[in-house]
Amino acid sequence: MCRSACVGLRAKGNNATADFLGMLHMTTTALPPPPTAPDAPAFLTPALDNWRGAIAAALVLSVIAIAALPAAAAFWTVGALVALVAATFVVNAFRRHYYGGLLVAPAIAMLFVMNIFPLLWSLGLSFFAYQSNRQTMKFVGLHNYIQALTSDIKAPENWANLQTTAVFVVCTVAAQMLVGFLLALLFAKQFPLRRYLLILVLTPMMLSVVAVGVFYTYYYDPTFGLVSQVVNRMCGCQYVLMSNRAGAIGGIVFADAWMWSPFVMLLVLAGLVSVPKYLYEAASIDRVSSWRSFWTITFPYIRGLLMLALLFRTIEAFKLADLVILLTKGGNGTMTISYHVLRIAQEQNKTSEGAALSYLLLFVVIVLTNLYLYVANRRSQEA
Amino acid sequence: MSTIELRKLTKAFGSFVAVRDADLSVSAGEVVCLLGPSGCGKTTMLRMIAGLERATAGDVIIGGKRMNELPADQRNIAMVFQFYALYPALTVGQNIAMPLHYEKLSPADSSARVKRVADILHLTTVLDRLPGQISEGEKQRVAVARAIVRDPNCFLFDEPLSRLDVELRHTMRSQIKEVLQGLSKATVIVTHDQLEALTMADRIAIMRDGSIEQVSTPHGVFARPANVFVASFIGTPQMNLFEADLKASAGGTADVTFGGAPLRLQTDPAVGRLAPASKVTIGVRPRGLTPVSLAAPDTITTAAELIEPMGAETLIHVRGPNKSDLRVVVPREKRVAIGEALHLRCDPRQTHVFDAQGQAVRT
Amino acid sequence: MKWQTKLAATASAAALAMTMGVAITPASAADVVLKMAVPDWPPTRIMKKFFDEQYKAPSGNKVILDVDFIPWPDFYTRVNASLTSGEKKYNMSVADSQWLGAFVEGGYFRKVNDYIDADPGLKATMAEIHPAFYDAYSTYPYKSKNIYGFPQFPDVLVTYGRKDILCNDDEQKNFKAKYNTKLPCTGEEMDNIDWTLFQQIGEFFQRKKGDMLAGKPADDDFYGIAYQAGKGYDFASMQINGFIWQAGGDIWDETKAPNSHAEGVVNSPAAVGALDHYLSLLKYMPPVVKTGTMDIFKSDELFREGKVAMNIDWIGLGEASLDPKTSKVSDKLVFGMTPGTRGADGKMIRWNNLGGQPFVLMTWNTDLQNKEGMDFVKWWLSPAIQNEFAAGGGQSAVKSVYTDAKYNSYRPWNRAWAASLDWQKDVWHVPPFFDLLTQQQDQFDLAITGKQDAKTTLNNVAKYQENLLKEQGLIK
Amino acid sequence: MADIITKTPIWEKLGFRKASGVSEAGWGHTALAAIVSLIYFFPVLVIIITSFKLQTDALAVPAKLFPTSLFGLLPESMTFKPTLENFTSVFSRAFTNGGAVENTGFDRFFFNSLFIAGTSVLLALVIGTLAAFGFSRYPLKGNDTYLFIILTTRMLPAVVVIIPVMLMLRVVGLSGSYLGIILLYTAFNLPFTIWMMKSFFDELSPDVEDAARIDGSSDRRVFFKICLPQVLAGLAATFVFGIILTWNEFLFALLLSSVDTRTVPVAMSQAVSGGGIGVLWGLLAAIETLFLIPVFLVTFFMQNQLLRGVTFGTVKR
Repeated sequence: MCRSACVGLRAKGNNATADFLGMLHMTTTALPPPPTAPDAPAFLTPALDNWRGAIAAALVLSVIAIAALPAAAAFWTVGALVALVAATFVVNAFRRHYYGGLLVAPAIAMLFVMNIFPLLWSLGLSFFAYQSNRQTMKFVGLHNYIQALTSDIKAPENWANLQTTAVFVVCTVAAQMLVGFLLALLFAKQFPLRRYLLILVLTPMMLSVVAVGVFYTYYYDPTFGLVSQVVNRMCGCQYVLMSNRAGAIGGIVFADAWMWSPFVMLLVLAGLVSVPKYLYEAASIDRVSSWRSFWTITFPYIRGLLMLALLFRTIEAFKLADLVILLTKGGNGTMTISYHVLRIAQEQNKTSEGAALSYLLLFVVIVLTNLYLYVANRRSQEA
Repeated sequence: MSTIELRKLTKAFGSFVAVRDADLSVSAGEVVCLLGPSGCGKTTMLRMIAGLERATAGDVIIGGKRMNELPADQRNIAMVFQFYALYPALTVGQNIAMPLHYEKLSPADSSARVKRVADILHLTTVLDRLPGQISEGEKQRVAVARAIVRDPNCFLFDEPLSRLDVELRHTMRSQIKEVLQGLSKATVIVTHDQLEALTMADRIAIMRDGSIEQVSTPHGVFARPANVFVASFIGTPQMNLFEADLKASAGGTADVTFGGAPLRLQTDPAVGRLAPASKVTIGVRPRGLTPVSLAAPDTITTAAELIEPMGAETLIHVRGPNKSDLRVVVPREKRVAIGEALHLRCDPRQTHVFDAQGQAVRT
Repeated sequence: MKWQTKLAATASAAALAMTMGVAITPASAADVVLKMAVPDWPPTRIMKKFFDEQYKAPSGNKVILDVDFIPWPDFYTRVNASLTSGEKKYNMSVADSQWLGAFVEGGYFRKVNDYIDADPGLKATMAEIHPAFYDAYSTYPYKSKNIYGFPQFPDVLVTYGRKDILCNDDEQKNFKAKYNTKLPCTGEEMDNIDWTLFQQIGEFFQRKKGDMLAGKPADDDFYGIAYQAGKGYDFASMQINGFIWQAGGDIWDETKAPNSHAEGVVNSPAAVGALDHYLSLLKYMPPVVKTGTMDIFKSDELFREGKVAMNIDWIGLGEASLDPKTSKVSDKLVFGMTPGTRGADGKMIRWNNLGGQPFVLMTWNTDLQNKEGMDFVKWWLSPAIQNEFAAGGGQSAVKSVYTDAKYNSYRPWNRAWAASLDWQKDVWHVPPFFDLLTQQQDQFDLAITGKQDAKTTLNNVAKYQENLLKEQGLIK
Repeated sequence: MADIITKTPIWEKLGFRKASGVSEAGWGHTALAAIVSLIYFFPVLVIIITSFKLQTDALAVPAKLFPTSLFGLLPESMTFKPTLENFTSVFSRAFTNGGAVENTGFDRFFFNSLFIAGTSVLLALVIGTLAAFGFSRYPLKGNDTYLFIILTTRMLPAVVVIIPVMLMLRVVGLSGSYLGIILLYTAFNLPFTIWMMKSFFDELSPDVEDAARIDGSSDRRVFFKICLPQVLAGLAATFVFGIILTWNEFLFALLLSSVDTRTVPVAMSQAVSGGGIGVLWGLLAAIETLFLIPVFLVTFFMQNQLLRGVTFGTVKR
């Protein structure tokens, strides 16, 4: 029984991703190896579980189909071949008792069809000059990427939008983490009516983004808005929140943080209530100060969740576009890179350019995520 | 001054009373075990002493000071939890050092203290490991180490040995006892294992349904149980208890009817104060019954039903009058066949009479 | 077995429901279905209603107009995605006039010259459409002979006014005293407003809460004028174009491509002056203008809530002002043409950007669908239906309809309608229309929120347009 | 042997002193939490209040926040007369000035939202639970890397995948159908479903399963009879979490739904544009209020399971 040893070994690996997951205490339970199975069929045997053969055959046939058949027929042919290969995998797994593979297969298939395949498609598209409203396509290699990074018209705009996005990411994630954390502390006790008050705080994230955006324009409106009315009453002046960049960013950050702090709160609270009570009792007997007991007992319990919340919210913050569209239309220096991509790919139909920019953005996100995982992991190993 | 005194301590959770009017005092250097079946309120009582629960009524006095209102961290006590409550994110060494932060020792002093208790408890080799990486026995010792690393008013142990296997339990028992003897602090240990209580305690408080039934030395609770509950709870094999009608009693001799058959017993003279014809419960330890060859007025006539060799001795289950089950322990040499008639004589020193209310009748 | 049974039951129920969803009852073989994407608002709702109640296909086929009412904010996104993904879902669609190029070049919108040539009646109807709208809605390239679209809801900008404020005796007297001009009060007087007078009205009616307004203390801050100055879609451009044309400047002229340029035209001194003029009026408008979000809806909302005396907006938004449920000023309305620029000779120079939407047919329709579609167009543009449409709150660009005397009685703003038609122009229809527009809107927004001056703004716009148009091969 | 004992949370099995850091607090804390919660809830409250207002009341300055004057306690300018008109307008109203009252289709849209969100979350739960069990009990080489890749599928802006997805659905004839959008949402929900459910399976004591196997249970029986019943709370938590995230999805719903399969967030724009005249505040608020009710109730009744479930396996219990 090597369970904890296995986990320990893996957690000491160098791969940051695996370490992160190890840090999250993702334990895996190994089963004894399955009973002996029939040997795999030889490469050239036409058996239904000969997946190697199937892949080779499918590759060859696909290339022929794409070259020879009209687009629609080729699509179906390739689709059928992919299905065949998948079928051989399943049959193979079944015959050799790879239950893990069988269990995971539907999910992988679903993700492949609905997520990974479209992603690869648009990755391919990013190497072409293609505008979706004009049905011509030309291979241009890295042109779209180079343009996005060096063109003297596009590059500065992309760079400025990325900087604005960075401001949003930092502000809104910081605000969400802080507010979510404080709210979680508030609710990490058992008190009368807790159930009813907690749901009130959770409500904002259940609202539709459209309604939130539209209603925040109403709250911020200089004439009709509640915020302006209150401030006008207090200062006797004309208060226009969104009239400058700081105000506009602040307004959007406030709305976004208001909506998503409950998400952070939910995760942190889940961590807080799972700290065993007897640890706090031991700490109070040992006369540990509350500050110290927070860092030595509470924090280790919620650290994984805080990081997860940070990761989720950072990814989402990079995608921030809807509230910007609804509140400022990107005006007053609030244009984010995601909204920019949306405009390019959706409004202006520059599909391949949008795809290229998206992949550059994905690259930034992945680099940042891995950097963050690396740092998080280092910290967790030190502790 | 390291003493604990409880006065009329009561704890109620809603309508359920977990501890009722408990009186107990533990003097410096004394080890008192709270012993009782599950749910008898012993852990609640310990948590009230620790300050983890607030008493509904009564007083907790530690070191001569009333502590009712003080939270746990201001009572200056040390406690070992049932599940050890080791801080999972800290190493063994950091765990042990945790209570020392309050005393603001220099790092050198602090590590010296940790080193010393680690030596005592043989933990030196695991100081850098995390609690998840050490064995149960080591965890137990870490928990004890964390308690003794400082100089508290008193020690509290909550079922300290319950998660260890039999062998480990045995060694830990003596280790803990050894450690405690050198400290001269008031110590309270909660346990449901009478062997643990009998071996470790200076005195034992036996609890049932929230009340303390008897407080006495290990010898006291065994030899002079205060009531039927204590008599039945302490001692293995369990004491034989049977109901009888008292006919007459005078000068340490009592005539009773047990299942229709008359029986003459040597008892405590105090039995004479009981009204004649009252119901009593007679308790005789299994080792206090001796088979004799002939029936006599002072013997009980029974038949052997089940024989369990226990090594040095043999436990025999016998069928007595009125279909009662009795247990007899005889020396190994004594051979008994199943179905054989046995005439049992009661050893007066191991015979107890309890009145109709279950209280022992003694001078 | 309990678990598995439940699972199987749930799965089969879900599958059944899905199959039902997939099998949306198809029309029977003899029917012709025209699937049409339209924005969800009264003009299209009325069209659908008329069709269902009155339309009988001359061919005798049973024609079903299957209308997908899409809320305005998502209309473009939805239609664009549907077209460009190759979904081929719609047979007809309402489009903005500017979208023509973008979707004609990609082969989505069908050229309908063949059908029109084959039908003299329809040809005559087309000739009846006011040339400004015919050019903007039907032709691509702009003002060429290729016909693609037909007016669904033709629209122009008009000035909305508050009678109770403008005609108040005190206000009239004070205005006269201050500017030595009559404060316009009737529709005819409003027709004659130039930008100078418009500015004076803006300056005159800046009232704080509690100041006297039309003989009563104002219950909230009050402003004289408003027009669109929003960053969204085309909101600022539609107004600024009018200013530029009136000042003798121009936007990039697609009809003269490939020899026309953006550089030197878009940022000509006249254009810069016009933009400056436009910006100079913003300070008299409600404070929301400072945020760059005062679009046509916001200024209309402010007007309906009684916060401004005069608002320049599309006729298409007018119905809400008339409805007491959505308007506090429903009984105090007066309408006039939009302001012009007074030339040196004292004559008014007028230009404006037209609005509204055409509708088009798609290239993948069957011949039968196209034929039924064209019959539907012919019916729609027939004077009787156009009259009924106008009476129900629509507008008509068909001459025999809008010149009819009863036309003006349909709605209070119709008086200003026919008079405005002759001086309407449209923005670009070229395929990269959205590139041109978004960049220009971004730049205008910077100017409106006070981050850069008019000259920089138009220089940036010109530079970008010149570059883009060259890149796309539209100019040399 | 020792480490097996460490992994078994005895206190939970014994059923007493449950692992819980929740300490007791009194009414004083309730008061504090109530103040904070109400301030936090205030913007939602305004939306709910607005749903009872007519358009002109909704935009009144100063804002009218109270539906009653409390027997003359509040000035007239701060009160409005509540009306249910917005709620009836959600389902049927006249689209043209003075026109006939028509069905808005919102009954269908609400059904669509419920059906699509419910089905796709359940489907993701079925597929995701199987996969989570696979990942948990039959770890592959580089297991964690696969899990991470699954998570990264949510990092890209949605706009990148939408065009290929639309094309694909059109090719297989599913565009605008329930099945198409449900499959997409299922894929959308799968990553965190797998993550959450895996954490629950990881938490289970393997001893019980081993015992069941020794007693002769098949793998399938172990899964259905031993494992699933133990993670019911986890299934509930994952369900609620999925519902919260799916309920409001906008972009995919906009582009993939037809008239018959349109969901409420998309149809909500009816009130945002108000038929081309700008926002109909009362109507929008009424739609949002109605739209909030189902997910609010689900979350309310399952909040304890939700709190237990969203730890994503980061906390050892």
